[in-house]
Amino acid sequence: MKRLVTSLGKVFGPLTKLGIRPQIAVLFFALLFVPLFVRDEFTLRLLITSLMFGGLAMAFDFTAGFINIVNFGFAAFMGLGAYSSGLSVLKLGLSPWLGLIFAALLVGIVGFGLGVLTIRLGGIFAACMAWFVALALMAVTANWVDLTKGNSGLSVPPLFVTIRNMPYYYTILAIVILVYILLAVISSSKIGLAFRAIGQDVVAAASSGVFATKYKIINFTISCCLAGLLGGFYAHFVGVLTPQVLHTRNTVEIMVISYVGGRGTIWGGLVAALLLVPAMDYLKGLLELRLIMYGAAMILIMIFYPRGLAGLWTSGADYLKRKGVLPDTSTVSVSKGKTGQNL
Amino acid sequence: MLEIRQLDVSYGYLQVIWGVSLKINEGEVVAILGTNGAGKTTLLKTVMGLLTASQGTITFLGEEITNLPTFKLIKRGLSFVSEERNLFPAMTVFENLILGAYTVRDKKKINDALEYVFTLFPRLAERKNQLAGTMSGGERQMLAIARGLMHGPRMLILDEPSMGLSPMNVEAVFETITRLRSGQTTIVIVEQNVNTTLRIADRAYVLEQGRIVLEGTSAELRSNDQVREMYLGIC
Amino acid sequence: MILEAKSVSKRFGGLKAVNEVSLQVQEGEIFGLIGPNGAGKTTFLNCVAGDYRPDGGSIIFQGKNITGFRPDIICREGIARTYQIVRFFPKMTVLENVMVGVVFGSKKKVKFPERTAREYLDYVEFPVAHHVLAENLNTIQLKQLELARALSTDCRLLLLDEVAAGLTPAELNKITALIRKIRDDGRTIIIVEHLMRLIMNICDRIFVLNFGEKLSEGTPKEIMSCEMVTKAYLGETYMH
Amino acid sequence: MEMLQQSWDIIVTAILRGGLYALMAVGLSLVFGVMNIANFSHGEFYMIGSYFAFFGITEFKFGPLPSIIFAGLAAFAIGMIVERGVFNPLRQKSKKGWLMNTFLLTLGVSIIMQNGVRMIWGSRYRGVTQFWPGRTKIFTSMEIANDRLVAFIIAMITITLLWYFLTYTRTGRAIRAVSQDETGASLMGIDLNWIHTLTFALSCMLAAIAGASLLSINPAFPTMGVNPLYKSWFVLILVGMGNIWGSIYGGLIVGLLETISIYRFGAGWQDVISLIIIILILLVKPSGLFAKKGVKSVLE
Repeated sequence: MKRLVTSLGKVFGPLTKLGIRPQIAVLFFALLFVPLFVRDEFTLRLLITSLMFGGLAMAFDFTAGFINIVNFGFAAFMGLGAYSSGLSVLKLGLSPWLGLIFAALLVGIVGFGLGVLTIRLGGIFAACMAWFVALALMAVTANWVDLTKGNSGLSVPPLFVTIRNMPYYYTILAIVILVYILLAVISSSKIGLAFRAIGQDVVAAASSGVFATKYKIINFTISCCLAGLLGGFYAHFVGVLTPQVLHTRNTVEIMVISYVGGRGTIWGGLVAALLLVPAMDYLKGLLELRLIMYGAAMILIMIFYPRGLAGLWTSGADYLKRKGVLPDTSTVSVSKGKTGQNL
Repeated sequence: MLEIRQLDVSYGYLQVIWGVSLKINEGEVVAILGTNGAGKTTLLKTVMGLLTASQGTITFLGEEITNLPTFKLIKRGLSFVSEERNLFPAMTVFENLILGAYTVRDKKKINDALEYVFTLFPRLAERKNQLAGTMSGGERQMLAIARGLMHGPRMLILDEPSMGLSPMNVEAVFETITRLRSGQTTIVIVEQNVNTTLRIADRAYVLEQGRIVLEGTSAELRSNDQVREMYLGIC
Repeated sequence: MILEAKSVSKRFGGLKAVNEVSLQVQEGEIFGLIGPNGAGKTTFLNCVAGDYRPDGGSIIFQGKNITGFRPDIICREGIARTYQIVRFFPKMTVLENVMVGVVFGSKKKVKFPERTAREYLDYVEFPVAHHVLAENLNTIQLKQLELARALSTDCRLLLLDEVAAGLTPAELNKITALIRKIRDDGRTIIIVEHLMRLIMNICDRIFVLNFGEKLSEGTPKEIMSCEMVTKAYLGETYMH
Repeated sequence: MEMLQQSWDIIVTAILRGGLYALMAVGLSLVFGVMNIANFSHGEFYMIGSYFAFFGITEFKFGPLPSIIFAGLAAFAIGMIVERGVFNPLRQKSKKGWLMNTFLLTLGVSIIMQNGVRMIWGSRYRGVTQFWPGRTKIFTSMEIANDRLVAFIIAMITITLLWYFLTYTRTGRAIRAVSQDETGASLMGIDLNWIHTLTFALSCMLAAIAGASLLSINPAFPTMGVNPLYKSWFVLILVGMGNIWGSIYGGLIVGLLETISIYRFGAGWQDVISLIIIILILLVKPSGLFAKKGVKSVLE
C-alpha cells in the first residue's frame, strides 16, 4: 500500500506542485469512463446536473473560502450568464458555443464592475451588496418581459442537435476539469497566497505589501466569470429559462454544497455535489420531508462537522499516516533552537 | 478559601497547565508570577470557568466549583478583572458599574457599593456619564477594578492590572490594591511587574511551563537568587 | 536622514490625536517614541505606515513624499511595521506567513521565496517548526513571527509598536539583542514602548509625545534628566 | 391640488408600510447585535406568526388583539426551542467561523420551517377578511383601512416597549452588555445562555407580531416570509447593523422608496428601484446611514 502510494506520488508529484490533488485527478479519470457503463439517459442527466453544481460550488468556494467574501448573489450571476448566452444566440445569432464565451465575458465584466464598486468593503456588507444586486437582477429579468419573456420562460436553442445526453456530459466534464485546474493552479500560486492572506487578516496583508482591493477584484471577477460560463451551459442544456434561475434559493443550494464539501478547498464542493445532488433526487418521493431532512442534515453537519467532507478526508489521511499506512509527505523542517511548544 | 488540586488544562491537544496545586487563605494578597506563556492567565481563566479543566479540582469556600459556568462563580463571591478589561464600551461608567452589581438584587446594597467605589476612585464619579469606550487606558483599568468590586466579592482576581499602562497609572493601580487589601478583600494578582507586585503581596507562586516551581512569602522570593535572575532581570 | 515628518496632524472627531508633530530620524539609529497613554504614539505610527491618512503635514521617506500613500505601497517603499496586538494569518503555516511578506512586500523580485522566508525565520531564531499553523503559536512566538514577516519585506525602516508588552526580563533581553542585531545589519528602527528600561537601554534618541504634541526630544540621558518629562510621564514615585 | 393629495397618500402609505418593516428589522438587528447571527430564518417567524394568528381567530375564537398576542407568545416559545436546539449546541461546541456557520444554520432552520408548515398545513392561503372593520379618514379624501392603521400602531407600541425594556430594566441592560462584551457580561454574573435564548425568542416574537397583525391584509402561506425577510435586510444594511433607532428610520425610508416606485413605475419594479437607490446610498456611505464606527451596540 505504502509503496503504491509513493509511486503514485511520483506520477502525481508535478500535479501536486500545481495544487492539483491526486485523488481528484483519479476522480476525473474515472468520470471519463462513466458513460461507458451508464447507458441510462436519466442517470446521465443527473450526473450532468451534479457536475454543473460541482463547478458552481468550486467557483463559489474560490471567493468564500479564500478571500472570505460570501457572494450571496451567486445564482444571479449564473442566471445572468444563462440569459446572456441564450439571448446572444437568439438576438445576435451567435452559435451557442460563442454564447457560452460571451456569457462568461459579460458576467466577468459585471462582476468586475461590482467588485470595483463594492468589494473593497468586505465582510457581510459585500455579501449583502452582491445579494441586493442579485435581487435587482432577478426583478429586472421578471419584469422586462419584452426581452426575457418574463415568467413564461425563454426558449433557448441547445448545444447539440441530438436528444442524447452523452455530448453534454463530456462538455460539462471538460468545463469542470478546466475550472478545477484553473482554480487549483491559481490558488496554489502567489496570487493564491495573497487571496488567503486577505481572507485571514486584511490589515496584516496590507502591511505586508498586498494590495487587497486588487486581489479581491481579481478573485471576484474570476469567480463571476466561471459562474457565467456554467450558467451559459445550463441555458443550452436545459433549454428553457425563467427568472427563477436567479433566485436566492439556488445560491443557498450552491453554498450548502460548497460548505458541506469543505471551505477553502476547491475540490470539496465538487465531491459534495456528486454525492448530494443525486441523493436529493433519489429522495424526491418524500416531498416536503426531503427538504426537511436536507435542512436537518445541514444543521447537523454545521454543528458537528463544520470542516465538511474535505475535513473528513484530511482527518482520515492523517489517521492513516499516523498508523503508517500512508507515507508522511509533510516536510518537517525544524530550525535551530528549541523546538515546539514552549507555551 | 480557594484551593486548587492537581489541575490540568489543555488547549486542544496541547496541555498548558500540569498538576497545579495552590491554596489561598482568607484576607491574603497572593501573587502568581511567571514568564510569558507560563500559563498564568490560563490558570485564572480556568478558575473562572472561562476555560475547561481536564483534570483536578477547584474548591471555593469549601465547595467544589470545577468547571462551573462563570456566572455561577460570580454569585458565589468571586470577581475577575481580566487582562482585556472587558468593559462595555457603548455604556456609561455608571451603567458599567450597575452591571457589576448584576447579581445583587438589593437596591440599597447597590447604592452602598457605588458610594464605596466612588470614594475609592473619585475620578469615576466625575465621569459617571461618560461612555466607557471613550476613556483612557488608566481610567478603563480603574473602571474595570471598580466594576469588579460592585457585587461585594469575597475574592478579587486581577490579571495583569498594570499591563499597557504608563508608569504613573501603574503606581495608581498598585496604590488601589494596597488600599483594597486593608479593606479585607482577598486578592489574587498575576503580574509581569514582579518588583512592585512582591512589595504588596504576602505570598507568591511562581509558574513555569505550566507547573508551579516555587512558592513562598514575598520576602523569601525576593531574596531567592533564581527569581531575581529570571524575573527581575538583575544579572 | 531616512524619515522626516513635517507638522503631521491627525484628528478623530474633535480630538487632536496627533498635533503638528515634526521629527527627523537618522539612518541607522534606534529612535524611541514614548509618552503617556493616549499621547498619540500609535496614531503617529499609523500615519507613517499608511494605516491612517494624516489630516495635515507631510511625511518624507528617503527623500520621497509618501504622505497618504496606501499601506501596501508604503511597505514596498521600505517601511515595515508590527502591531501592538499581533496580526498574522492564523490558517497559514509559519512559513507561508513570512512568504507573504517576501513575495509582496518588496520591490525586488525574490527568486526563491521559500528559502528567503526560512532565512528570515532563522534570523529571528524562530523556535517552532515552519510547517506549524500559525493559530497554534503562543504570544511570544507570534511576536517573533510578526517580526520575521516585517523584516521579510526587506524594509529600510522598521516600526515596532510595543514589542515588549507582556514579555519577561529574560525574553526582553533576547528581543533587545534582536533589535540591536537588526539595527547593526543596517536597518533603522522606530520603537514605541512603555517599558522605560528597554527604551533607555537601546535607543539612540528619544522623542516624547504628550497629548498629541511634542514634549521633548533628546538622548536617553537628556530625557531622564528633563524634569518636564519626568513629571508628565514618569510620575514622581518612579525614580526610586 | 391633486399632486399634493397624491404625495400625502404616498407618505401615509409609506409610513404605514415602513412601520412594519421597522418592526421586522428591529428583531433582526437585535439578534445580530447580541448573538452575532445574520438570521435568514427571520421571515419564517413572520410566517409562523401569521399562521398562529389565523388559528387564534378561527380555532380558538380569540379576538384580534389576543390572537396577535397569542401569535407573539407562540413564536417566542418556538424561538426558544430553536435557539436551544440549534444555536446553543453549536456555541457549546465551537465558536470558530461563528457568523458564517450560524448563517448556514439559519438557512437550515428556514428550510425546515417552510417545508414543515407546508407538510402540516398545506400550501393553501389562510386569511381572515378583517380584524377591525371600517376605514379611517386621514385627509379629506384619503381613507385607510383600520387594520393597516392598527397594525402600524401595534408595531410602534411594540418597538417602544422593547426600547424601554432594553434601556431601563436589569435584564435589558444585561442584553446590551452581552452585545458589547460577552466575556465581560459573564464576569458580571450574567448567564449568557439564557440571554441568548431570550434575545432570539424576543426577536422571533417581534417578527411574529408583524406577521400576525397583517393577517387580514396578507393571508398566511408557507413562503410568505421571503419578502418581509428581504425588506428587513434592506433596512438593516441601509442603516447599519445593530441600531434600533436607525431601523425605524430605515423602515420608513424603505417604505417610502417602495411606495413611490409603485406609484411611478407600477407594481413589479419597486424592488428594482428601491434596491438601486439603496445600493447608490451605500456606495456613498458604506457602513450604513446611521452606523457609528468602532462602537457595537444594540442601543445607541
